[in-house]
Amino acid sequence: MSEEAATPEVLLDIRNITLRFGGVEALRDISFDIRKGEVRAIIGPNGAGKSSMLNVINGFYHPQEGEIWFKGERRGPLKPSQIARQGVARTFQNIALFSGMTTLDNIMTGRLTRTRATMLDQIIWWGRAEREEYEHRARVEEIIDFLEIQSIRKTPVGRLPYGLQKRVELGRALAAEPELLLLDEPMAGMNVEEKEDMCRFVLDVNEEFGTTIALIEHDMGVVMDISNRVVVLDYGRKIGDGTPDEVRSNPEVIDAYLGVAHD
Amino acid sequence: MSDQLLFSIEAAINGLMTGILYALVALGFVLIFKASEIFNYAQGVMALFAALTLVGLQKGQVPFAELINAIFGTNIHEFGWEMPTALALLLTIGVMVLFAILVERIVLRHLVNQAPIILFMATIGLAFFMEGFGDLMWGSDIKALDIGLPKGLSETVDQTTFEWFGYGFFIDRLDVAAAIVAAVLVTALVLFSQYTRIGRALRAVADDHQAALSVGISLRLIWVIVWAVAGFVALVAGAMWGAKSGVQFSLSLIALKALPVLMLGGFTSIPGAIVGGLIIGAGEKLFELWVGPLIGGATENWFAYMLALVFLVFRPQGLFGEKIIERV
Amino acid sequence: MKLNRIAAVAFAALMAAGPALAELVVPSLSYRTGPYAPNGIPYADGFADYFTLLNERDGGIGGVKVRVLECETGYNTEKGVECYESTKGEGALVYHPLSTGITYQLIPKTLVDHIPVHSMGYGRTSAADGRIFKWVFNFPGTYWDAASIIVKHIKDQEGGDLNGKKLALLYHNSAYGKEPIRTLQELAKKHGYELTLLPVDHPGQEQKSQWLQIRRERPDYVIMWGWGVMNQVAIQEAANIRFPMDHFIGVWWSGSENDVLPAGDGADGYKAIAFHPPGTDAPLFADIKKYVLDAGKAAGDGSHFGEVLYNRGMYAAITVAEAIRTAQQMNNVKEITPTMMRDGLENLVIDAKRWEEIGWPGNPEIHVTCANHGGPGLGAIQQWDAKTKTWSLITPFMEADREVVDALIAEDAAAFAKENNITPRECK
Amino acid sequence: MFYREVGDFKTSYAEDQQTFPIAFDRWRYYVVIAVAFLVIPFIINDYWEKSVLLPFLVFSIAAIGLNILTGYCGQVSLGTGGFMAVGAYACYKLMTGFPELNIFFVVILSGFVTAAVGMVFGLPSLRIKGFYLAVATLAAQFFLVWLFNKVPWFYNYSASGQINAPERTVFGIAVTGAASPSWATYLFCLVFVFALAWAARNMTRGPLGRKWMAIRDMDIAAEIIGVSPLSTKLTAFAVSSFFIGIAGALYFSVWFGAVEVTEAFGINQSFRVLFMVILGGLGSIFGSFAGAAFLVLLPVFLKNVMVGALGWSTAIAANLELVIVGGLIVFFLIAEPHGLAALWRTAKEKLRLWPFPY
Repeated sequence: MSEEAATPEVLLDIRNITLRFGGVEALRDISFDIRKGEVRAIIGPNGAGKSSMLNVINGFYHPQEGEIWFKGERRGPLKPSQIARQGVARTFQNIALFSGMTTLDNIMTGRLTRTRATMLDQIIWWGRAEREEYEHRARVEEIIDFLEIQSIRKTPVGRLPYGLQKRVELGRALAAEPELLLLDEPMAGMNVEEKEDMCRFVLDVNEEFGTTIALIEHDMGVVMDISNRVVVLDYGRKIGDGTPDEVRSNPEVIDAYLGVAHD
Repeated sequence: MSDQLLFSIEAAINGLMTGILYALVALGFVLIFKASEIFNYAQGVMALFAALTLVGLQKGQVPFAELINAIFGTNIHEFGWEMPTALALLLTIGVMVLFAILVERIVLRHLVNQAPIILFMATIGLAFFMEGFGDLMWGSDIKALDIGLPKGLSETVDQTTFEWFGYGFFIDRLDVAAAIVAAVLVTALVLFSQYTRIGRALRAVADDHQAALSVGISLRLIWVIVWAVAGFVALVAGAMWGAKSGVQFSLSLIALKALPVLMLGGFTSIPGAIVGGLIIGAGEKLFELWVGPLIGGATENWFAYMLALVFLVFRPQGLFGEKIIERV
Repeated sequence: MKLNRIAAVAFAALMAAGPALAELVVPSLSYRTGPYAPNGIPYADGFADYFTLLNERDGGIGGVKVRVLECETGYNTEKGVECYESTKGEGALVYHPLSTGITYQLIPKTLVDHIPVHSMGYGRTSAADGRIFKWVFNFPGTYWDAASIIVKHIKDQEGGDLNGKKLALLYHNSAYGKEPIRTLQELAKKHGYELTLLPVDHPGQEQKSQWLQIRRERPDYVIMWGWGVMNQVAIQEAANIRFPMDHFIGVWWSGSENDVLPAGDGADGYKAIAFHPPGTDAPLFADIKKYVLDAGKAAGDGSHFGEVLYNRGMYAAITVAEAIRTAQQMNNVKEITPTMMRDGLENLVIDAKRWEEIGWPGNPEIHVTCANHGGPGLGAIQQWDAKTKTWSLITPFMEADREVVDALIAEDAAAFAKENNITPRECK
Repeated sequence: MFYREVGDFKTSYAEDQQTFPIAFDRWRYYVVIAVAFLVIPFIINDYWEKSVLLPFLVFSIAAIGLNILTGYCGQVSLGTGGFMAVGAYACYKLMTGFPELNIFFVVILSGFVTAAVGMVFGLPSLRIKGFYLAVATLAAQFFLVWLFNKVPWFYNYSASGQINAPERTVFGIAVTGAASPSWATYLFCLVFVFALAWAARNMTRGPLGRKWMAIRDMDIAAEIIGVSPLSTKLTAFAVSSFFIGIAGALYFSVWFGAVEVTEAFGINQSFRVLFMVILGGLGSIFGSFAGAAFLVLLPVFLKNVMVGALGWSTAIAANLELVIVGGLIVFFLIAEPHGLAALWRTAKEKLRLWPFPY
């Protein structure tokens, strides 16, 4: 649990976001910020709009109203791939790995945004493309070591068990060396042991690499343990925002969510 | 009314009639795709095979005569009977059912859960196989097919329209007959799928394979049935086209005419196949009439595909498909 | 033994085929499968049956037996080339490529391999110019001849005046179908008729648009350059719109039993040009029946005997046999080489007397010369009688409009010569 | 026994990522290359050239091209025949328009022209997916063939619409036209095959290949990790069309010398190349070669056996050939849906462990 910095810099600022699908409001007038270097949790019951929020942050959905400020600049309507190149990476609730490729190749895709070799370089291969490939490979091997998945390096990910797939997915996101890492239920469907491992990885990422993390998680124990600040959504509205302790004592949150969760 | 308008109407009506014949072929594709998500490229060859079998039985041809003669040195070609059309039709249906069973036994059963493109390729392999097999069985000669359908200019339409507009419309009576047969066939299919146990099972499978399996419907039986029904549809389509041009190899190429219809109407929608067929039929005739002369004609082979392509770019889910919402 | 043969044929034999043994090898690039099989089968049968007759009745040509080397092309150029390459080493004397595509493939090869090509009534029309196309023959007539003869027939029917008449050309949208366009346009200038072009894309299963247009614009005559299913559908559609069938005239590849039979009575009166007579009304056919069909040695099932395309296959075989005979006489040898065969073709004369001896009188005389590989360029019009299901000639054999056609041939041949740096040879 | 990884330790990433990690495979590869370049040119004859080797080389290029699009990037295309036609007609126009230009560059330029056309027809792939896209590519197939058949400019206003390749030389030796020696045409094509296979291998093993495969496996996730679907799909279409265009140019200029578009580049050609890719193995360069070899050799072999050796009638043989090829396709798909390349891999796995299966 890291201490908050004295004058924390805001990395991402969400201002008055409203997202509609047809007539349904998935998010209504949501505002919160994510500070540099913190672990920010987004919680809420099913259907609260958590995944939609992440989708808005990485540009998969475009909100009808509101503004997003990233690194002190207002962000235009960018495509997800452009946002990824700005330094936002994520994992998915239902694993979205490239099932036909090996673990190594999957994680290497995380480096794609950092490829400088032109197509001609790649065709010729000798020279820049080759050099760059081995630089990426070295970086990816560090991540493989960090996540302790050396033994499955050359296994097609489609054949891996669920827990390992989650880990590979985290590896792919890390390989991009993002400034902001979005984790959508990284521990869902895991047993206690796997959860502990994953918690450790998330904290290590935050501490060792200094990556800012926004995560969605259902397990309240986990959220309270690892996050610096928590934002609570319910039916598309924000009902709470603050440190874990503050949120825990917020009556509206207790009503909507914690009251049923039995901490 | 101006001449141009009259010509256009005439072309459009004829196009609609042709479109029904396209739809008839497309229907076979839809049935199989709906139940098994197999894009059955062999549908066209099935139409040829069915028509060949029908004529062969009718004329009392000896199947595999050439092969038998080559191996045994015999010289047999015909049984020397003329089979009544109705009986020949029934026997042909029997052959198509047998075919469906064999396809399920020999091919589909072993390809469960494969990627769609693998299944698609398997049906192309099947098409090759049947092309050779059909020719071996019945010979490559062109065969005149007469199942007693009317042919040629419809006097009634010609005269009536002449009285009305001073220009007699041309309608082929065979087209009218084909339209009626197609309408009956579609109605029968709809009734079959709505009101019979097997039909309901078919729809259940189309909606959700797992759910269908869990209520105890045998997927294999379903596959045999859809392939048999598609074989029957192929027979009807083959007979209609065969009556026009004689039964010959080129019949199998009508499958290519059905593909844009499928794109337009969607691979899983029976009404889509029909409406798609009508749009393409009328569209290509009008395009050939108005734009064809400006750019050199013979546009019909690609126009249908371009129309479907442009349409899909603006509406990727097809005519009757539901809007696709992408999720992560 | 069998294994040896398989191995031999699959590998070694292909690499270096030995010289032919005491036989005359005539390849037949047939197509008994694929979309054009209904036309390919009778032709191949007729071609093979005539040589069987010669072998059975006369013991071959000049005492040497003929071996017909059949190779299936499926009307496909790739397979045709494979056939050519696999048979050319076996002593093949002359190639009848039987498709425009394959002909165009083989024309340049003749210059290197020195085996003559005879594209009989198809292929590259300007190959009729023997000064430039030394190894290619296309007698007895070209598409341009055919087009001009058809126009002549129409003119005769119209009492000698075509001014202001409307002619439509319904053609297969391919190299073959486009052949007559230039000629018909030239003739239009000369005779003052109006020409409408109606292309039909392969395969031609669906021609409603074209026939609606014909019905609307009511051209006086429709000329057809069709092939395969396109013919059957066109004749059916013509019958459907009640186009006067005797004003509908096809080229010689659009005038066989296959084309008219599916339309039944509707096809009655349909015409097509021919360069040989239809029917079996000649002594030769009795011989074929006696020595080949009844002896059970026919190439096919015998059901095509006497059909237009069967006769055409026979006609082709006759030209080959006669050219071999000519070559044998010229060189005073029995076994000839492809080069001798070329000379035989170039000096081929089949006059009326010879046709009589062959047993098929009524055919126009053939005189091939060094300069003229296109033959007499004669054609007659045949008409279909749906009741008796027979074709019969309704005109004598007529000459093409040499003035127009020869000019076009000279122009096209010169272009080819220029493209390929060929200096026309001198012809005496 | 010598087919082993054991003892073959990798000490650098370069070694770990090389194309043939096992020494024996590397050696076999060198032998194949040596035979192809140094032995075959001396023993080749016309028949092997025109009926076996040139078809194999030309279709290998086309198959690699389509494999990049379909196998690596997951976009099924049935427009191969049409794109080959673009290559062939570009080649013809360049040959006749610039007679001084070396045929080598003509062929490469034809590839670029085809790549541009391919990108145009690749645009709909952003909206249309799966079988719908496959059928949509038929629009390219039919339209392009119609265009080349219809517009006389493309065939230089010749009377018949045929295009003929004039003679062109490389280092003074004819590689097009009827007089070109077999070994020269063979080597000319072989150089292209070698260079293109090498380029394809390099593209597919690096970032570009990963982008393609990412789009293939899950396009949404790919976009979210920073892969732009537009540029990735269009590159795949462009590269694939480049290969196919070169195949078409070689098909026309070197192999055939004269073609007619409706016949040579019809839809059957599209299906044939797709077959090669799928039978050979989607997403495998080696598979493209295997598929091309299989589909080029099998019909020739069957024909020679049935007609040449057994003396059957050509019609029966041709029909049986269809039956056998069709049957084998189905059989292979059942036996190994991932193609000959996967069969080969399985065989190698077994060999690697032999004689001790554990």
